[in-house]
Amino acid sequence: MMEWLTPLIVPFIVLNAILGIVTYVTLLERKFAARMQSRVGPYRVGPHGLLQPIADAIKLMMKEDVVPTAADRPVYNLAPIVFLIPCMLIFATIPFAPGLGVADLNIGILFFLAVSAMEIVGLFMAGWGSNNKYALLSAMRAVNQVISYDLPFIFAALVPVLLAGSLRLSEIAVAQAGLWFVFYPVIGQLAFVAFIVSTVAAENRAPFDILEAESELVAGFRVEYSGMKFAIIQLGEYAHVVGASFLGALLFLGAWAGPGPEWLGPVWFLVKAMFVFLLVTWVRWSFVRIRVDQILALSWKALLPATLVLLIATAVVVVWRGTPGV
Amino acid sequence: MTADAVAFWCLAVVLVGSALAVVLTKNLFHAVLWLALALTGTAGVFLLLDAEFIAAVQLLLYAGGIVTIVVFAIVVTERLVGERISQTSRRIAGGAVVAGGVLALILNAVRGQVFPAARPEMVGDLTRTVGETVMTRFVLAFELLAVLMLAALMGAIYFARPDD
Amino acid sequence: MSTIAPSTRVELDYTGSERLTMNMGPQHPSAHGVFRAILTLEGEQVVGIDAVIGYLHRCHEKLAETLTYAQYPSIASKTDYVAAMTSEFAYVRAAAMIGKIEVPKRAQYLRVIAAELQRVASHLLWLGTWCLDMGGALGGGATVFLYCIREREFILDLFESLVGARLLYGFYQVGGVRYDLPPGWAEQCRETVDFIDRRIGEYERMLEDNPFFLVRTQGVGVISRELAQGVGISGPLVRGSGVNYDIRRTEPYSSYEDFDFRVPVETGGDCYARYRVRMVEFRESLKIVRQALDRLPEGPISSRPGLKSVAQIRIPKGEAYARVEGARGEVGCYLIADGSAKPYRMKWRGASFSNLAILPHIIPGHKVADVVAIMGSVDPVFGEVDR
Amino acid sequence: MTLDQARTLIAERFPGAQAAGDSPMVVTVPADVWVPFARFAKETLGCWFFSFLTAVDWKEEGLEVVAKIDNVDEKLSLLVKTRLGPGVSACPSLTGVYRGADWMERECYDMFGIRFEGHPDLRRILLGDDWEGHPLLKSYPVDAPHPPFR
Repeated sequence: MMEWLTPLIVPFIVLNAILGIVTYVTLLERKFAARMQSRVGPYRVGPHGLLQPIADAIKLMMKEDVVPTAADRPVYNLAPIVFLIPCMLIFATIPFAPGLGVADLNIGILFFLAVSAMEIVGLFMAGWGSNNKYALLSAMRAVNQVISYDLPFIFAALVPVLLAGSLRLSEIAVAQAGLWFVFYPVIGQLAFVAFIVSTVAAENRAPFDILEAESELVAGFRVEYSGMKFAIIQLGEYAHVVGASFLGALLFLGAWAGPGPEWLGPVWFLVKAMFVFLLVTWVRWSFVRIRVDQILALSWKALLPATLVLLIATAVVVVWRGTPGV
Repeated sequence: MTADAVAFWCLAVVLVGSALAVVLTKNLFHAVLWLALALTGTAGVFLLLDAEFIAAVQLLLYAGGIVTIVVFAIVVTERLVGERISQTSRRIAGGAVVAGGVLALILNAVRGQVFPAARPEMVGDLTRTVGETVMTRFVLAFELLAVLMLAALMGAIYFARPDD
Repeated sequence: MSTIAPSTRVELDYTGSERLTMNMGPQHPSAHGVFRAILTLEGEQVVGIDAVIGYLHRCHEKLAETLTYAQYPSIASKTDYVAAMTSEFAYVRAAAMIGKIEVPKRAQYLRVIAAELQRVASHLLWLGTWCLDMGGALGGGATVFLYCIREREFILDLFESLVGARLLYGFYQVGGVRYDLPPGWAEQCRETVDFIDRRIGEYERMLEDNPFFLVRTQGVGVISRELAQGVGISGPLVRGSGVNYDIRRTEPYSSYEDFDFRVPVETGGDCYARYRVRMVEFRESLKIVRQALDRLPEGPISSRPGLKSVAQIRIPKGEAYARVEGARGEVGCYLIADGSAKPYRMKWRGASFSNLAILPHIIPGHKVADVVAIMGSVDPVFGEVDR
Repeated sequence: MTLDQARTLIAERFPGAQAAGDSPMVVTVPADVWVPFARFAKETLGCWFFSFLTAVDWKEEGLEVVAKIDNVDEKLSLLVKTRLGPGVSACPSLTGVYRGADWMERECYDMFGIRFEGHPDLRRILLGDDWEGHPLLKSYPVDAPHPPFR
C-alpha cells in the first residue's frame, strides 16, 4: 500500500515545499532590495511584513482576469501553465538530502537543462497569444537570449559534471564531500562566476531582463496578463530562479554538506541556495539593463568561448589527474 | 494491461493526434505548438524505453531548440498578427505517392521482424555506454557530423549576412 | 496630437522584410509624462519616429492673456512643474523688463539661490528617472532613482520652509520675491548643499565604474555640433555637443555676474556627454548657492518695500523677451504689454519643446532600448513641451 | 561683430528693414524678404541659435510673425518681425534655413492658422486634428465652450 503511495506523496510534499519557498523568496528579495535602497520594504502585513506574500497571492486571485479581444484565446490561456510546468519539473531531479528527492535520475543535470529549455515554449505562447506588439517583441528577444545563454549555462554546469564524473546530481553532491567545487583551484571559481552570469541571463533577471524591460516593452511577454494568470507566470519565473539557485548550490557549494547532524542537510542546502539567490538578486538591483545586441555579443563573443575553454581545461585537468571521483 | 502499456497508449494517442494536428491546422503558429507537443511526446516514448539520455536530448534539442528556431523563423519571415497562411498543397498526387512509398518501406522493414515478448532488462549505465561508444567506436562518424554541422552553420551565416 | 505623417518619418536606406509600427505611449513607463512616439521598427532597429505631443496642452499662452501680471506667475510654475522656479523667473523678468522695474540686490540673490537649488532638484529627478529608464523599475535603475529622490526631498524641504509649497511655488513676483528667508534656513541650506555634494560623488562612482552604464550611454544618441546648432536645442544638450552656450554667462541676469562658476562643455554629443555636463552642473549650482548665501546682502526683497503684494502693479505699453537658464535650457518668455492690467500676448519658449524636436533627428538607426536612454538624456518635461 | 556693424550690414542688404534697440535688436522686415533675411542672419551675422518663432494677432492690423535668433558667440540677439497684413495668413517657411523652425511653425499654424509655405509637414501639433479654430487668435472666444464640449 505505502509503496504504491510513495511516488505520489513525495512529489506532493516537494511541490508544496517548493511553492512555499518560492512564495517567500519574493519577500526575501523585496526585503533585500529595500535594504539596498535604504528602504524598509514590506512592513505592514503581519509582523515585519511576513504575511505580505500571502496577501499578494490573495490579491492576485481576487483580480479580474482580462483576456484581450484580439488574443489567440487557447494559446493565451494555456501559456501560463505551459510556462509553469517546466519551471516546476526542474525540481524533480534535485536531491534535497541523500535519498530525499523525487527522482534521482542518472542524467539529472541533463534533465534539468532540457526541461528548463522547454520554458521558452510557454514564454513564446504568451508573447504570441497576447496579440500585442510589446509582447511579441519580448518573445523575439526571449528566443535570442535563451538560445544564446543556454549554451554557456550548460558548459558552466558541465564543469562540475566533469570534476565529479557523473551526470547524477546526487553523485555530484557526494563528490564534493572533500572539497566544494567552488573552492577547486581556479577552475571552480571561474566556473561559478560563469554559472552565475549565465543564470542571471538565462533566467531573464536584470541586468539581462530585456524580456521584461518595462521601460521599453512595458512588461514584455506578460503585458496583457492579469490576476491569476499573471501570478502563475510570476510563480514560474521565481520557481525557475530558485531552481537554478538550488542547482548552483548543488553544483558548486557542496549541496547538503555542512556542520551539525545529518538531518540539518536540507536546511544547509536551502541556506546555500538562498545565498546563490541573493547573489543573483544583488546583481539585479545594482546594474542598469544592457541592450539586446550587447547581451548577445556578451554571450557569443565572451561567455561562450570562455566557458568552452574552461570546459576543455577542466577535461585536461581531470585526465591528467586520473579518473575523477566517485 | 501494465502501467507501461497504459502510458504507452496514452502517449501514442497524444503523439498521433498532435502529429495529425501539425499538418491539419491552418494556423502556422498553432502547428508549431502541436509540433512541440509531438516532440515532447516522442521524448516520453524514449523515457518509457528507459532511454533517459535520448529523452533529455530530445527535449533539449528538439522541443526546446528546434521549435524555438521554427517559431522564430515564422515570426521573422511572415506577417505577424491575424494572417492565416495557406497550408494545403496543390500537389496532392505527388505527396500521396511519396507518403505511400515511405509507408511501404517501413512496413517492409517491420514485416518479418520477430518482436520479443518482453523488453530485455537494461544493463549498466546507458548514458555512460552511449558516451563511450560515441567517443570510441563511432568517433569518426561523430566528428564527421560535427564537420557537417559546422558547414551548415557557415552556410547559414553566408546566406543570412546582409549584402555589403 | 496628430496622426502619423509619412513625410516626417526619417527613413533609413535599407532593404529588408517587413516593418512593425509600434506605439510607445501615450501611457508608457518611460514617457516621463504623456508622450507618444510612433516608432517604425525593423526588428529591434528603429527606422522612423513620429513624435506626438500635446496631451498636456492647457494653452498657457491664452491663459496668460486673461490673467494679471500678479496672478499669472503663480501658475507659470505649472508649465515646467519639475523646475517650477525657473518658469516663474522668466515671466517676472519679462514683466519687470517692460516696466523697467529695478529688483533689489537681496531679491536678486534670493532668486539665484532658489533657481540654483531648483536646478539641482531637477537634475536629481532627471538622473533618477534616466537610470530608471535604462535600469528598469525592477532593477539597478530603481536603486539610483530612490537615492536621487531621497536627496531631492531635502531640497523640497528647503522650499517648503521657504514658500510653504513643495512643487509649485509662486516665490517670484514682479519686482522681487515674495518671501524672505526664515530663521535658520541658511544653515539648513548649507548642510543640505554639503550633503548633496558628497552624494553626487557617490553616484558618479557608482555609475561611471559600471561598464553596463557606460555601454548603454557612450556613443548612443550622438548630436553633432552642426545638428545642435540648427535645431535650437539649449541647456545641457547643446553643451554636451561642444557648444558653449549658457545664458547665465552670455547674458548675465539677476547678478549672475557676481558669482564664480564654470560652464561645463563636453564634445562627445552622446548620452554620456550630456550626463557628464549635468553632473558638473550639480556641483557648479551648489557652488553658486554657497556663494550667494555667503554674500547675501541686506535690504528689501521687493522693489516696493512694505508692500506685501504687487498686484496693483501696472506695466506700461511695450514688449520684452526675457530668458533664464533653466534646468533644461533656455526658458524664455516673450511678453507684449498694452498698458492694461493683463498682457496682450505672451509666448512661452519652453526648453523641452525645442529639445524634444531633436528626437526625430537622432533616434532612427538606434535600437528600441536606446530610444528610452536618448529620451531620458533629453530630459523633457511634458508640462513644458505642451504648455 | 558689434551691434553697429550688424546694423550697417542689415541696412546695406535690406533697405526695407528697420533695426531698433540692441538687446534684442528688433528688426522689422517686409514679408517678401522673410526667408532671405533669415538666411542672411544665419550665414552673415552668424545667428545660428533659433530660439523660437511665434505670431501676434494685432486684430484689424493683421498678423505679425516673430522669430528670435541669436549669435551666441558674439552676443548678437535678433528679434525678427514681419507683418503679414490684414486678412493674410500665409507666410514663407523658415524650415529651409533653420531646422528648429519645424515644430515652431507647426505650433504657430496650430495656434494662429498661419500657413507656412514650404513647410514639409504642416499639421497641428498640440491640438487634436479635429480641433476647430485657432485659439490664440484674438477673435477666438475665450468663454464660449468649443466642440466637442459644447
